[in-house]
Amino acid sequence: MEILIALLIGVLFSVATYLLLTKSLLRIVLGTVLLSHGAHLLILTMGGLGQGAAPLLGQEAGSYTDPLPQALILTAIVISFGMTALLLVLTYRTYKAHQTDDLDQLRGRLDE
Amino acid sequence: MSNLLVVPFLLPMVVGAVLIFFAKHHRLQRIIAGLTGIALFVFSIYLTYRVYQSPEQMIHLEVGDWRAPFGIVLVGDMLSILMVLMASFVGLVCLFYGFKTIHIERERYYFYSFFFFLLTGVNGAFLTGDLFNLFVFFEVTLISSYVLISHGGKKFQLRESFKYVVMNMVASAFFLVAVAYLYAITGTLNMADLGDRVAMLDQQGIINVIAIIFLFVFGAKGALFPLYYWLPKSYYGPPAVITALFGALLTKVGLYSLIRTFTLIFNQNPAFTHTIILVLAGATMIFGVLGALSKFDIKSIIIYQIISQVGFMIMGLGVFSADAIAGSIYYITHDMVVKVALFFIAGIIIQLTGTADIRKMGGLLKKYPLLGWSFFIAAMSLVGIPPLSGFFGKFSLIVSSVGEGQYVIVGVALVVSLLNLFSMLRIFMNVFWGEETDITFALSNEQVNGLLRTVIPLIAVTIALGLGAEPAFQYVSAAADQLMNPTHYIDVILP
Amino acid sequence: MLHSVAFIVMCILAIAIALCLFRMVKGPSMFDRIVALDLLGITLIGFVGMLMIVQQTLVYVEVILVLGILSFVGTVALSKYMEGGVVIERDRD
Amino acid sequence: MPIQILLNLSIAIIWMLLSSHFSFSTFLVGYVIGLALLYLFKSFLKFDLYFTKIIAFVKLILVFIKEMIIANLNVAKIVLSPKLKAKPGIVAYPTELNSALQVTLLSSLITLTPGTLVMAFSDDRKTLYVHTIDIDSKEKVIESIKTTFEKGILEVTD
Amino acid sequence: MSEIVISIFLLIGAIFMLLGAIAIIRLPDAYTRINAATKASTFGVIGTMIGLFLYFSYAHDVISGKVLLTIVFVFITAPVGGFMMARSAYHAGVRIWDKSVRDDLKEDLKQKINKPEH
Amino acid sequence: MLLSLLHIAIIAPFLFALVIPFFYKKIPSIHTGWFVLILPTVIFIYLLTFIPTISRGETVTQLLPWVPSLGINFDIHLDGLALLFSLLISGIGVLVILYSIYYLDKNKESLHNFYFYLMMFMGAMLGVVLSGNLMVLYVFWELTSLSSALLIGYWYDREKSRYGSLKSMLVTVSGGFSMLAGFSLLYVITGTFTITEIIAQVDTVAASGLFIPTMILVLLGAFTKSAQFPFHIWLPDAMEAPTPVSAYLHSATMVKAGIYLVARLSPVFSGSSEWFWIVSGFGLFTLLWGSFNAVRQTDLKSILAYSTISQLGMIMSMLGLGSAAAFYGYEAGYTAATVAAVFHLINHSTFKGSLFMVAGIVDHETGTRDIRKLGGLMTFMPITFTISIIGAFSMAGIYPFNGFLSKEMFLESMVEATHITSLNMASLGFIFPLVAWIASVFTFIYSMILVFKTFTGNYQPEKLDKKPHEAPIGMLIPPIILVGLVVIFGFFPNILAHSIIEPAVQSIYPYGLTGVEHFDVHISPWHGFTPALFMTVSIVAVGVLMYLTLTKWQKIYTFLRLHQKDPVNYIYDGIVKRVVPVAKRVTKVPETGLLRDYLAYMYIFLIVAVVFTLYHFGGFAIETANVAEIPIYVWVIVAVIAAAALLIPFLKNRVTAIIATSFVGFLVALLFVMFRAPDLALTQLLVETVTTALFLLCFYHLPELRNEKSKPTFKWTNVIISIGVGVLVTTMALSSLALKSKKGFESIANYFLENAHDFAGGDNVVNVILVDFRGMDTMFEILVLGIAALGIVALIKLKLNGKEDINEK
Amino acid sequence: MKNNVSLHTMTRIAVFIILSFAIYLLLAGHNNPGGGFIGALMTASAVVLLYISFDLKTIKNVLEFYFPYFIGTGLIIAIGTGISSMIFGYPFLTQFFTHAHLPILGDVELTTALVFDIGVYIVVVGVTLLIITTIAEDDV
Ligand code: NA
Ligand code: NA
Repeated sequence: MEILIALLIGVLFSVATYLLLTKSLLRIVLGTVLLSHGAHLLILTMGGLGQGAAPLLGQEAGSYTDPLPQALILTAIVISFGMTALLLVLTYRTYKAHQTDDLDQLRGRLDE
Repeated sequence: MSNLLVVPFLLPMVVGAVLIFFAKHHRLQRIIAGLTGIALFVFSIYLTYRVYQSPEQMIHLEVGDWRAPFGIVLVGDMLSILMVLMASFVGLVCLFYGFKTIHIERERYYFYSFFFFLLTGVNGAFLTGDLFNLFVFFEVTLISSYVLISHGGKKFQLRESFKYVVMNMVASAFFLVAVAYLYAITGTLNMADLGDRVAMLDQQGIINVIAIIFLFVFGAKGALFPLYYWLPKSYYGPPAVITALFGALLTKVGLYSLIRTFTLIFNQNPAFTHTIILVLAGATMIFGVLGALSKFDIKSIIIYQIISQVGFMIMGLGVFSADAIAGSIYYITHDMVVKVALFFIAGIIIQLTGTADIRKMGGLLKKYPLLGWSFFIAAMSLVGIPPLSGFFGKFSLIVSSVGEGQYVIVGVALVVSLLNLFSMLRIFMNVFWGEETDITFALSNEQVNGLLRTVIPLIAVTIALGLGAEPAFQYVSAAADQLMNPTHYIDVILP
Repeated sequence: MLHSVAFIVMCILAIAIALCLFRMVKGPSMFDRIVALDLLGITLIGFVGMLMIVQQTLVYVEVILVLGILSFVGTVALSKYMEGGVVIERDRD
Repeated sequence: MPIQILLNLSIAIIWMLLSSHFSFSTFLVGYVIGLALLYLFKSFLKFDLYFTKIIAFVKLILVFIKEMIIANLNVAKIVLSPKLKAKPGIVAYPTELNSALQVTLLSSLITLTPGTLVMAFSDDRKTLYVHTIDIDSKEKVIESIKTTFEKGILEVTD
Repeated sequence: MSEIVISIFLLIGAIFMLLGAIAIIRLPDAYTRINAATKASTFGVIGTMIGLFLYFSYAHDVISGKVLLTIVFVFITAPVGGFMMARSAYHAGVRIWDKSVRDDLKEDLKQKINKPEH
Repeated sequence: MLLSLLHIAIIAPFLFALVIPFFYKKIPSIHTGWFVLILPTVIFIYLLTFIPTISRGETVTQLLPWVPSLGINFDIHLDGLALLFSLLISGIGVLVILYSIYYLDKNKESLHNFYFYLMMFMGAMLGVVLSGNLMVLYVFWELTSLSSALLIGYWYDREKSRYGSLKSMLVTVSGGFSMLAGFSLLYVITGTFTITEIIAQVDTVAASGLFIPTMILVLLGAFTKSAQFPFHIWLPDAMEAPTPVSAYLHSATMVKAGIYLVARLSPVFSGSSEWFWIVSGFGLFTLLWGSFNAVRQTDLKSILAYSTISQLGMIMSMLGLGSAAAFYGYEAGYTAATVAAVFHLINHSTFKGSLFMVAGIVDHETGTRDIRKLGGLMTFMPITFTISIIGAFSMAGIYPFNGFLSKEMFLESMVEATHITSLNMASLGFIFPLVAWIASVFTFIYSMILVFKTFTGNYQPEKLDKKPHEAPIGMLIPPIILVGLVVIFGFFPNILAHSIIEPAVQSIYPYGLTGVEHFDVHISPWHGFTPALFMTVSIVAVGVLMYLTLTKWQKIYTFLRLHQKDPVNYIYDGIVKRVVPVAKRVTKVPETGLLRDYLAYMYIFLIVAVVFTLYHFGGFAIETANVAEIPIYVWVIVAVIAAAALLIPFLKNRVTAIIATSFVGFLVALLFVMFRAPDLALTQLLVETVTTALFLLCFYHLPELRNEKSKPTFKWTNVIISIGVGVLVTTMALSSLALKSKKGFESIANYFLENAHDFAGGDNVVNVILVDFRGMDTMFEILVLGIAALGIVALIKLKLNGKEDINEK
Repeated sequence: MKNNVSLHTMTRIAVFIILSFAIYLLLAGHNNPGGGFIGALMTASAVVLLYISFDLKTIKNVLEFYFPYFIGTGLIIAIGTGISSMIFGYPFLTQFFTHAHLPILGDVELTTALVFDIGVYIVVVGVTLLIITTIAEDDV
C-alpha cells in the first residue's frame, strides 16, 4: 500500500512543482495547494498505513493506527489553510495593483 | 521544570492578542507595546542569567507535564537563550524606532500585533526542543513576516511579497517532508531523542539525504546560496524597521535551526554534510557581496549585506569545531546588532533625503556628523575592522578555520571582507563625503536626533561587544561546547 | 459475505468516481463539472459507508454527514458563482 | 411562539440523533443548544412550520417513496437504454400553493421524482419551471404533479 | 437473512450511484445530467445509508442517528442543489439540448423582458 | 593586571580624541591644535624616561588580559625597537601638530575632525609598536589604516581625496587581512599570539609545513603598509591629505609600521632564504622603482611620496640583507645592514619630515606645488630654502648631513652583500650594489629637482595664485627643529648609537646570532677609501651630470609609458572599476526577477544535492511486499487522484481548475478514511470546501487563466525539474519506509495510545494529542490562522502609496 | 426568475442542522472525531451557506459580530488554560480533567482541554468568517 501512495505522492509533488514553475499567479497558488496535499499524504504514509483501528479508544480494538502523524497533519492542514487564504488575497491584490497575472511582467527591474 | 521558558513567546503572543482590541487606539497600543518590549528584554536578561548560572547551563520545561520525548519540551540552553535575549533586544530597539517611523494607518491595521506575533514565532523557534513544534513556530514567524512584508500594500511590496510567500511555502512543504522521513525512520520528534536515535542508526545514507533536505529548508529560510534569491527585493518593500527586524531575526531563525540540527542530529558525517555547508557558506558570502556591489541603493546594499554575512554566520558550522561554532554564534549576535543599526541609519537617510540612491546624495557628514559616524562605526563593524564586534567574529572564525585546515574558506572570507569594505565605503563616501547636493532635508534636526536615539544603543553595543569581547566569548564558547557535546543535551532532556 | 458485498460496492463506486472524473474533465459546460463534483460527494458518502463496514467501526459517520453537508454547500457556492461571478452578494436589494 | 418551540424540539431530536444516545440528558443538552441557536437567530425566523397533520404527512411520504422508486427506475431505464430516446424539456407548472414552505416542499418532491427537476420559480412563486427528462405532454406532467404532491401537501399543511 | 437484506440495500444504493454516474456520462445536456444525477444520487445515498444503518444495528447493536440524519440532510438538500445548478446554468446561458421539445422558461423570460414590470 | 602608564599612553590619545570636538566647539577662539599639542608632548617626555632602562638592554613588559579566551592580551613589550618607534611617533607628532596649527586655518577647517583622526592615529600607532601580542598589534594596525584613510579624505568634497582615501584603505586593509591570516597561522602553529612566545618557538615555526605561506601572508601586510612595490600605489594618492599628515603618517611613522613588523618578526622568519629574497628583493626593486619614478613627478608632494617609497624599499632591503647575513653567520654584514637600516629610518624621518613641511609651506604660500609653476622662490623665502636644501642634500646623501652617513652605510652593506657565499649570492650578489648605485643616482637627481626647481630658476608670478612670502615662524619651527636634527645627527651620529640604535638592533637580534651578546654600534663618517666612498662620489658626479641634462633624457619616461601614471595603477583602477560591472553582471544573470527561476534554482540545488548524497552514501531501498494485497478499488481511486492532479496544469479555465483541485482534495479525504484517520478526513473536507469558497470569492478579483506562451525549452525544463522532484520525494519515502521496517524504532505514538484515556481523559487520541500532549502546536497553529485573517484584513483595507512612511511624524 | 424560495427555506433548516452538528463536533471531539477546529469550520460553513444563500447585509443584521475580537478572545482563552496551570505550579498547558456527577446531566467529564478547544473554536470561527466577509466586502 505504501508504495502505491508513495507513487501518488510523487505525482502530486510533480504536478505541484510544475504548477509552481509556471508564470501564472493562479496556477502557482494551485500548486501550493497540491503541494500541501502531497506533504500531508506523505506524513500519513510515513507513519505507516492501515495497521489497526482508527485511534479512537472507545472502539476497544486490539491495535490502533499511529495517531501522531494524523495530529501533525491536522496542524499542517490548518496552517496551510491560513497560508493559502493569505496567498490568495495577496495574489489578487497583486493582480489588481499591477493589472497582470503574468510573472514575466512582474519581474521588476534589476536596478530598482 | 521551569515555566520561565514560556514567557519569551507567551508574553508577546498575549500582548499581540490583546492589542487586537485596541487596534484603533494607537497611543494606548504604543504604551502597551513599549512596556512589553522593555519587560521582555529585562526578562530575557534574567532568563539568560538563570540559564548561565544553572548547574547544567540549560533549563527545560516539559510542556503540559508530558515527559520528553512524548510531549513538547522547551529547552533553554546557552545558544537558544542567547538568541532569545538578542531577539528581545532587537525587538525592543525596533519597537522604539517603529514608534517614530510607522504610519498611523499601519498601527490601525494591527502592526504591533504582527510585530509581537513575529517575536512569538522567533522566540518559540529558538526555545523549542521539538522538531515539529519548530515547524509550527517557523510558520508563526513566516506568516507574521508575510503580513509584515506586504503590510501597506504598495505596488512593489505586493509583487515581491508574492514571490517571498511562495518561496517560503515551498520550503515549508519540504520541512514537513523532511520531518516525515525522519519520523518514519526514528519514530520520534523530540530533537534530543532524534539525536539519540539517529546516532544509533548504522545506515547513514538516508539520514544524510534527510540532512540535505533540512539544509535546503533552513538554508532557504536562512538565505543561503542558491536559495536566497527571493530575499533582496522582498526585503526592500516594507519600511526600514520591518526590514531591520527581518534582517536581524528572520534569517537567524534559519541559521539557528541549521546550527541546532546539524550539531544535535546530523552530526554523524560532518566530513560530508558540513563540507557542503562550508561550500555554501563561501558561495553565499561571495554572491551576497557581489550583489551589494552591484547596487547604488543604500537599502539594497545593506540587504545584500544580510546575505553576505549569512555566509560568515554558517562558516563556523561548516568548519565544525567548538571554536568555529563559537565564532558563528558570536557573529550571529554581532550581526543582529549591526544589521539593525545599518537599516535604521539607512531608513533615516532615506527619510531625510527622500531618496535611496547614494549617487544622488553627498556631504551629509557636515550637517549630520552623528549619523555619519554611527554609520561608519556600524559599517566598519560589519566589515570586521577591529576593535568592533565584527572583528572578533571574523577573527575567531578565521583562526578556527585555519586551525581545522580550511584554508580556502579563509581566503574567501578575507577577500569577501575586503569587498564588504569596498561596498560600505562606497556608501560612506557617496552619502556622507563628497560635495553637498541640493537635496532638501525632509527631517528636522530634532527628528533625526530622535531617530538616532535608537541607533546609538546599537552602536554602543557593537563597541562594547568588541572591547568587552572576553565575557561574550566565554559565553559563546560555553554555548559552542554545549553544542559540540550533544550527549549532554540528550542526557538532560531524556534522563 | 458483507465484506464481499462491500468490496463489490466499493469497486462499483470507484468506477462511478472515475466516470465523475471523466465528466469533470470533459465538461463541456461548467455545470457538467459541478454536477460531477456533486455526484462525487454523494458517491463518497457511499464509499465511506462501505469502509465503515470493512473497518467494522462507526467512527467515520461524522465524515458521512459532513460529506453530505459540504457537497450541498459546495454545489450552492459553485452554482452561485457561475450564475453571476459573485459567491456572496453584498446586498441583494 | 409554538413554531419556535417546535423547532427547538426538533433541534433537540437532531441532537439526540447526533449523539446516538437517546436519553433525557442528551435531549436536554440538545434543547439548551436549540434554545441558544434560536436566540441567536431570533430575528431570522419567519417561515411557517406546522407539523400537526402527521397522518397526512406520513401519507405524503409514502406517496413520495412510491413515486421516487418509480422515478428512479425510469431514469435507470432511460440511462441504460442503448439508444437515447428521451425528449427533455422545460415545463411551466402553475401552483396554488402559497407559503414558502409549501412551495419548497413541493419543489423538493417534484425534484426527487420522475425525471423532473424544479429549476426556477417565477418571481411571484406561482409558477415552477420543471425540467423533465422525458415529456409526453405538458399536461400530463402537470397533472401527475397536481394529483400526487400538491394535493398531499395541501392536506398536510392546511 | 438480515445480511442479505443489508446487502441488497447496499447494492441498490451502489448501483444507483453508478447509474447517476453513467447518467452524467450518457445524457445529452447539463440539465438532463443534473436532473438524473440529483435523484440517482439521492436514491443511492438512501440505499447505502439504510444498509449501513441496518448493518450496525444488526451486527454491532448500535443505532446510529447520524446515519439517519445524513439521509434526512441529503434528502432535503439534494433538490435544492439540483435546483441551484439548473437555474444557474440557465441564467449562465448554458444551452438546453437542441432536441428538447419545449422551453417554457425561455418563453416566459422573453415576455418578461418585453413587458417590463413598471 | 592593572593598566600601566604605558597602556594609558596608548589609550590616552583615543580618549583625548573624544574630547577634541568639545574643545573645538566650546573654545573656538583658540586653535584646537594648542590643546592637542599637550598630549604627545607629555607622552614623548614620558617615553624619554625609558631610554636609560632600554639602553641597558632591558625590556619593559606590562600584562593586561583583554580577550584571553582568544589568546588576545593587551600586553606591552617595550624594547629598543619599540622605544625607537614610539619616540618617533610622539616626537614627530609634537612637531607636526605644532606645524598644523599654522597650516590649518581655525576658522575654515573642521579641526575637530582633523585632530580626532590624528589622535586616533597616534594612539593606534603607539599601540602597534608597543604591543607584545600580535592580535593587539593587528587591532591597532587596522586602526592606523582607518585613521590614515580618514585623514586622506579629510577634504572629502574633493574627488581626489576620496579616491586616495579609498585606495589607501583598500590596499592597506587587504594587506591587513592577509596579515590576519598569517597571524592566525602562526597561532595555529605556536598556540600563542604573544610575540616573545612565538619567537621562543621559532624552531616549531620553521619546521611547520605552513612556514612559507605564513611568512608570505605576514609580509603582504608589511609590504602594503610600507608601500613596497607593487603595493606602493596608494602612497602618492595619499598626498591628498593635508601636508602635516603626509609628513607625519606617510613618511615618518605609519608607512614605517611595515618596517617595524619585518624587524619585529625577523627572529621568527629570518631563518629562511625565502625571507631574505622576498624582503630584500621587494625592497631593492621598490628602491629602484621609487627613485626612478620620483624624477618624473612635477608635484612636490608626489616627488616626496615616490622618494618615500624608494627610501622605504631601501630600509626594507637592508633588513632582509641583515637577517640573511646573520643567519649565515656573517656578523659584520648583519651589523652593517641592520644598523644602517635603523639609522636611516631615523634619518629619513628627520629629513623627509622637514621636506614635507617645506612642501606644505610652499603650497601654503604660493597656492601650488607644481614645480612647473614654481621657481625662484629663494628670494622670497630664504629660511624655507635653507631648510629644504639641508633636507634635500641629506636625502641625496651629501656630506655632512645624516643622510650621507646612513646612505654610505647602506652602500657599504650592499657591497658586503656580495661577500655572502650562500643563497646564490655568489652569482646574484652583484645586483645589490648595482641597484643601490642606480637608485642613489636617481635619488640625487630628484633631491636636486626638489630644491632647485622650486627655489632657483625663473620666478613665474603669472602662474601663482598669490604672492609668496616667508612662512609664519610657527610653521618654520618644526622643520627647523628637524633639519637641526639632520645636522646634529650628521655631525654627532653617536649620540644615538648607544641610546637608541643599539637597543633597537638588539631587538631585531635574530636567533642565528646566539653567540653574540652585545652589539657595539659606532658610526663614523670616515671609513677610508672604501668601495662605498667611490660609489658616493660617482653617484654625485653622475647625478649632477644627469640633473643638468634632465630635459635630454626625460623622454625615456614617455617611451616607457610612465609619463601619465604609475603602471601599477592600471591594475588597481582596472580592478576597482571592474568590480561593480562584474558584480552587476554576476548579480543580474541569476537575478531575473522571475519567481520560476528562483524556484528552479532551489529545486535544482535540492535535486543535485540529494542525488549527490545518495550516490555518495547509497541508501536507496524499497520494500515491495504487500503490493499484491492492494484492493482494486484503491488502485482506481489512486489513479483517479493522479489523473485529476495531472490534468490541472492543462486546464484553461480557472473554475475547472478549482473543481479539479477540489476533486483531488475530496479523494484525499477518502484516502484518509481508508487509512483510518477520521479527524483528518473531516478536516480535509471542511478545509477543502472553505478553500474552494475562498477561491471563488477571489476569482471575482482575478483574471481567467491564460495560455502560457513559453519556449519549449522553458516548458521542458520545468517538466524535468517537476519529475525530478516527484521522483526524489517518492524515492526518499520508499527508502525511509524500508529503513523503518528494517530498523524499527518504537514510535513515541504508543505512549499516546496507552495514556490518552487514563491520563488525559479522552478517547480520541488525535484530539488528545492536539489539545493536550501537543497542545502547544495547536495553540500556535491557531495563532497562524489568526495572523492570516488579520493579515488579510490589512492587505485588503490598508492601501498606502509609499509617501506615508516618509515624514509622517 | 431568480426567485430563491426553496433555497432560502431549505437553507434555514439546513443551517440549524449544521450548527447543531458543529456544536456537537466541538463538544464530542475529545472522545469522537471532531474538536474545536472541525467544529469551528462546520460552524463557519453554516454561516457561509447563509451568506451565499442570502447576502452579506441580511446576515450581518442577524449576526452582529466583530470577528477580529473573536480572534483575540479565542487566543486569550486558549492561552488562559495554559497559564492557569502555571498559576497552580504545573508546567504550562497542563490539562486536567475530572468526572462530575451533575443533576439531570448525569456523569459528565469536565476537562480543561475542552476550554482550550473552545478557544480554538472561537479563533477559527472568527478567522474563517473574517476572511470570507472581508474578501466579499472588497469591491474596489
Ligand atoms: Na553620490
Ligand atoms: Na556624493
